[in-house]
Amino acid sequence: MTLWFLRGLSRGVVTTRYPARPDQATALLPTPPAFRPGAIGPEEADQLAALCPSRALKREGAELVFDAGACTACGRCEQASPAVRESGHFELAATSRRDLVKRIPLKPEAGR
Amino acid sequence: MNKDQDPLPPASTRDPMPSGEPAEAAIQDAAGELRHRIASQFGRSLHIRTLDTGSCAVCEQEIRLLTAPHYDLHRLGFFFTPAPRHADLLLVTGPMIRAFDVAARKTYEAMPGPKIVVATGACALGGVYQADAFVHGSVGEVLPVDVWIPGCPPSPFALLQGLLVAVGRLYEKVSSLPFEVAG
Amino acid sequence: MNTLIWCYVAAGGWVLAALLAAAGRGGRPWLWAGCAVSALAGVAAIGGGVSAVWQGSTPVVSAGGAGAAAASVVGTLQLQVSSLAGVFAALLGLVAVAIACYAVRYHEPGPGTGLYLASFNLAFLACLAVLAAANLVTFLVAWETVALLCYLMILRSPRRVEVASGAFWFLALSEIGFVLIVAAFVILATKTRSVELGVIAAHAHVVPAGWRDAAYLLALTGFGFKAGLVPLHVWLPEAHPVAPADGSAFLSGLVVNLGAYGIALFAFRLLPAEPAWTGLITMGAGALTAAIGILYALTEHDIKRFLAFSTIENTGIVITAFGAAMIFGAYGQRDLWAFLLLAGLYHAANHGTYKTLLFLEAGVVEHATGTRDMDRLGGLVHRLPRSAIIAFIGTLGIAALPPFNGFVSEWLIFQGLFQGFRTGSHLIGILIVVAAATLGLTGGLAIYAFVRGFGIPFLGMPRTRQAAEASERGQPVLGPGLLAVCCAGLAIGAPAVLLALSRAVGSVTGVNLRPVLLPGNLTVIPAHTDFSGFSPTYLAVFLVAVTAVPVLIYLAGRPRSVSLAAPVWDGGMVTFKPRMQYSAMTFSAPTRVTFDALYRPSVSLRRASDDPAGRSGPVHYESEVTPVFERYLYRPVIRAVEWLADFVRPVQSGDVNLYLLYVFAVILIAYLIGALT
Amino acid sequence: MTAVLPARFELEAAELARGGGRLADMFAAGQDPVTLHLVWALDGERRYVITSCEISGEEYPSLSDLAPAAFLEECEIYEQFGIRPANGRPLNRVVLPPHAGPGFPRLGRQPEQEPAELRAAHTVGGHAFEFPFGPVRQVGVESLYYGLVTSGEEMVDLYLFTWHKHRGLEWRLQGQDPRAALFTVERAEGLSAVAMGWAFAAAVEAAAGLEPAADVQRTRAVALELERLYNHAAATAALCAATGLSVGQSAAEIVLEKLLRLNAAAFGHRYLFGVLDTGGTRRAPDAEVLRTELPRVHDELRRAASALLATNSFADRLEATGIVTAEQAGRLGLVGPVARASGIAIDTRLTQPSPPYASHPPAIAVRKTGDVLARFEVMQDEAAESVRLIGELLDAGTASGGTEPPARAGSGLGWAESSRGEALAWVRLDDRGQIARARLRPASVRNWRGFDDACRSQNVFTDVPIIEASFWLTVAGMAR
Repeated sequence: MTLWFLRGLSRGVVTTRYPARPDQATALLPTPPAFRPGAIGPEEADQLAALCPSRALKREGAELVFDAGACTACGRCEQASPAVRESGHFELAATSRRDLVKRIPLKPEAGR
Repeated sequence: MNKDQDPLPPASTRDPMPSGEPAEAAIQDAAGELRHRIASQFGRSLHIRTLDTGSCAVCEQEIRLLTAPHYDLHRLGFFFTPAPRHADLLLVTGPMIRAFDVAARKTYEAMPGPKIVVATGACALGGVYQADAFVHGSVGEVLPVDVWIPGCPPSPFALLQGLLVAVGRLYEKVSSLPFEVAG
Repeated sequence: MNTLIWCYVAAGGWVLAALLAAAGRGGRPWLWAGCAVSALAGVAAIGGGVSAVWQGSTPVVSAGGAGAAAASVVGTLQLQVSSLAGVFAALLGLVAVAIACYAVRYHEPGPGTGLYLASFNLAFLACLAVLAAANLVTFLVAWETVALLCYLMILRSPRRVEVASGAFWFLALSEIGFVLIVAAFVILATKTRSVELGVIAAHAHVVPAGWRDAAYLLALTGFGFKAGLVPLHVWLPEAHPVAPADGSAFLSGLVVNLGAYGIALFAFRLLPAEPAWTGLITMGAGALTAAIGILYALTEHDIKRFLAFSTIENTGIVITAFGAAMIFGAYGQRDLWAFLLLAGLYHAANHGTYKTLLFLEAGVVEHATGTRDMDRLGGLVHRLPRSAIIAFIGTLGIAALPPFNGFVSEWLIFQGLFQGFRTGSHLIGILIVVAAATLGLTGGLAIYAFVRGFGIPFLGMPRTRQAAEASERGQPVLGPGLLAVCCAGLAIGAPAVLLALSRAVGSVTGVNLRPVLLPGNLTVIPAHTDFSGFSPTYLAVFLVAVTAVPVLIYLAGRPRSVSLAAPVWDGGMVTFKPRMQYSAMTFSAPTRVTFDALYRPSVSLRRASDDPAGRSGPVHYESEVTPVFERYLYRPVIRAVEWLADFVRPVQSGDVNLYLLYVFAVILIAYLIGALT
Repeated sequence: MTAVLPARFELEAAELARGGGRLADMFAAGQDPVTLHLVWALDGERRYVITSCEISGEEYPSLSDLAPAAFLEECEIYEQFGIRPANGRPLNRVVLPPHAGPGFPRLGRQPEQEPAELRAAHTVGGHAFEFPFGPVRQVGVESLYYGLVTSGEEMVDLYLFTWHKHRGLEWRLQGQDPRAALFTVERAEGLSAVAMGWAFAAAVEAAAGLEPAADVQRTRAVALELERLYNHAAATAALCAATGLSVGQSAAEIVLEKLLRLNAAAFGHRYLFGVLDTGGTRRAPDAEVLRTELPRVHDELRRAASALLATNSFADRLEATGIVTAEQAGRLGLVGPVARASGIAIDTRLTQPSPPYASHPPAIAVRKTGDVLARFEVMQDEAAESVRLIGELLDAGTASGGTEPPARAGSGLGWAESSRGEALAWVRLDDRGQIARARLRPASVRNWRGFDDACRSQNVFTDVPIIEASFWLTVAGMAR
């Protein structure tokens, strides 16, 4: 046991200070996408929705509905569209399932 | 082996999650009130029982890591307990397999009130699996969920934040996040 | 009122009861009448015992007057209830009352029952005669009668082969014991030229030491067969299960105690000045018996065999106390000598009460469920609530837990043994403490064994349909209930009991323990004021009060807390099954592993999963304990006897002429001897 | 892939078994007639052979008699397709839950009204009792039901209910596009996402007749070895937890967390989800981070392991616990560290090498004793070997990207050596390139069947958690 005691002393503290202080290890985590409003056209939105493996994206009229709860941050949509980028949000706990559902306005139809 | 376990009762018939607005709202109010009671009662010492309803074993790994030196859940006053009798919070992973209805309900009913249910991971939130003969598709179908933690898997940081939100020691942010980027 | 009159009343009552039972051929009203008379006779016996204890030994009375007694030594019937015997007489009365109350409901009316109860009442009578015997002829005749009547009782349902064999074990071993007892008596009688116990006791000092010790050891062995000293105990686990419930209750509650009485008779009344080493042998035998008894009890799942082994353990404790007393006596510690005798008697009485109770309840369980196998019972506390409560009291008593009686007497015995250092000899002191330690182990294992013995049948889930559908309608309750009350009374009323016992012991040993033992105010101070003291009465009151506290707290806290009813947490299984609870044998598995040198368990295992494909399925696991003494001690003896019998057979050819020749030869020889002398 | 006539089916199998063939997997496909597929691993000849046979009617010649390893597959095939071995011995319930009625989705036809004697009943007789454990077990472990039959001290028998977590993945995959299906396959057994994903992707590529570029294959291998590393670290932590040595657990968990962060830094995901793609990989590793960090982290693991072996309270619990003999391992077809710890040197990286392992062969660790300690040592040696391999592979160059497999009919087998052992996948694509039938066989499917034997070999029931940790299997992989 003395062996383990000394090992522990020599290692020092590794514990994160989160939530008191931010932890830079969170920078490594994959995070859900964020969308540039009004930059995605309807058919591109449909493509994105079709691309999403966890059905987190769907188009409702002129809005792209993004369900952050269903999103697995796989990054497929970010690869597919320049208007989608990693959001960097990892603190996503919600007290209501509906708070995780986001609506992003799409690019208005051309020629209207 | 079927001799050993009785056929399970039919799955609960609550309508899927994001719909059903008024009932939803009522549940949320109740949940909020409950969270305040909990924060006042044991905001600094809370015992957690986990429940795997069909996860792919990765959420479990992340939950185990919560007690690892890097995260050390105990410093925040959270403790894991194997007995639901002593548990205040139920941490549920997986898409809620129908073969697991009985076990899930029993575990929930074995917990003394006030109790919190936290759904963990994209499966539990209805992401990966659609409802079908095998799974309900979301924990919300069977248990009254108070806090939802997205992610596949939710990292220990996300879990910490979720737990702190569940006991009202952090305010949840996501409702104010637009998931929109400028430029 | 005179002791002997009580005893005459009791004797008459039992004779009458026997006649009623026999004459009525077991008709319902006759049954009732017989049992009522028998119970009243029991009450009379209690009175006789108590008065003998209180007033000291009665004078010797001879049937046919003192003259006749002087005239022919051998032929007369001489009676005297010594205060030592009084203790056992009172116990006899109690057991008789309880059994009478029990038997009237337990037995179906019928001719078999009539004869059975007749022999039963005669057995009571014979026991009383043993206790009241003043000369050895009376004693031996009565003793033999007890053995024969018990044999008949065990043979209640002789069609089953194990009944016959169990009864035979009992009879064979009692006969061997009888021969040894006769030998012991003959030695004393020839050396003291008297057959009267009183005279023998008075002239014991003239007997040469060697003969004295020989006589004592013969008596110890002879009575040891009845008392169940290891390795002479084998008849108990064979005979008890096959006898009817009240029969085995009688065997354990009284007949075994008669063996203890016999040993006490020799050790304290007839040969009070035995050297220390005989005491050591006695104590060692007692301690060994106690430990072995309880260890075997832990491996039994037949309730009655289990109780039989626990009987062996309890007599072991009594004999240990007697042995230690003899040692102290030999070292001149007369206070401790008397005190340990007293403690031993107390424990004998306690054992008589709760063991009778437990056997009677075992009978109730067997009647209600049709099995004695613990592993086929379970959950009976819901089906047989009354029996459960009564059995629980008996269990607390036998597990020596306060506030019940087993605790008091075992505590006294321990206190006595802890005085070992007062012998002055270090070796002896150490040996006595070792015996105390053995009894400590025994006590611990006894609690373990009776947690099992009560918990497996009465608690948990029913393991079979019979257990689930058991009902106690029409089951006897009065007899066991009476004994349960006595279990409490013997503990709470301990000061009174000790007062009486100290008088009895005083008249045997001439030591007046009272001033030391009972300084008043209900406290008991065993042995020495500077050592320890306690009050069973206050303890009982205190414990009851303590149990009230949580109830009060619950009642006080009730309005503030809401209670949530949820099923037992079973890990989320769909159904919880009876096979998922500890069984009698698995509960005691740790001891089987620890003491396997003694048990030599043999395991047989059948499991579907041994199939090469790793298919899982049914499992059957048996772990049987080797009966060491039967196999390695008795079986060779039996073989030897059979071998000898082969040589004797020609003598008994069955040819009448040959037998006539024998008769002629005998007469001739007798005549020649007569002529020559 | 050779088709066999029903007449010669049993003969063929017997021949292969006698010729040292290892029955790696057995599954059924199609409906009336159902086709049985047997995957034989010819470890000597460094290849797999698939024999298939059309079964008409209810029964087929029992294979578990000549290759006992086939038993659980026979049970599964009965539950899914309703055909059963002809030997009439009772079967166990493997995947489908007891309430799976007529309307329940199956891969094939549902079984007819099943004969009562077809299910082995679990009854406990004599002086033993069943210690029920689960399905809701300790904190932070997967749901699983043990029936622990014990005489009070020692284990008499143990059986498992693994169907609680069956999610019907193979049923889900039918009709999906392989590329999208990979997302689900990764989540079949999350702790071996790369191995399972690689096996599946390789199967699809074999079916489509596609050969990914070497550097892409090396990327996959790097991910696979990283996965092996973190799994062995996690197993070490679990062993410490099972033996109650919390200091050792902390040490191992620190390494584990560092490895996971390294995964995230190198591939963008702590558990390497989303690395693979059919026909290639989605991401390439950050070689620099790996080169600098990995040796340091592994050194920490190595020192932790040596300190553990120097701690008696740990090492003594491992020695002679949960022994799996070579005979058992071979008979039940165990794979991975469990098999290697009992002296069976099978490792698909060596015995059925696919690129890049053909050019970067690993040195595999083997022990003879087959107890928990042997498994622990094998894992530590493998971890060291993985670090060496990663170095080699990075030097040889890695890349992401790949080519979309062409949409054409075909079938193929793919495999990868996960940290638990040989992971297999088999797919049949219809002419639109969609999945007609996909078979996933993670290593857990194989090794759970050795678990109860390991527990039964003269252990007391407090050893079970230790043995489970040393197997380091997932229920998700078994039930999928």
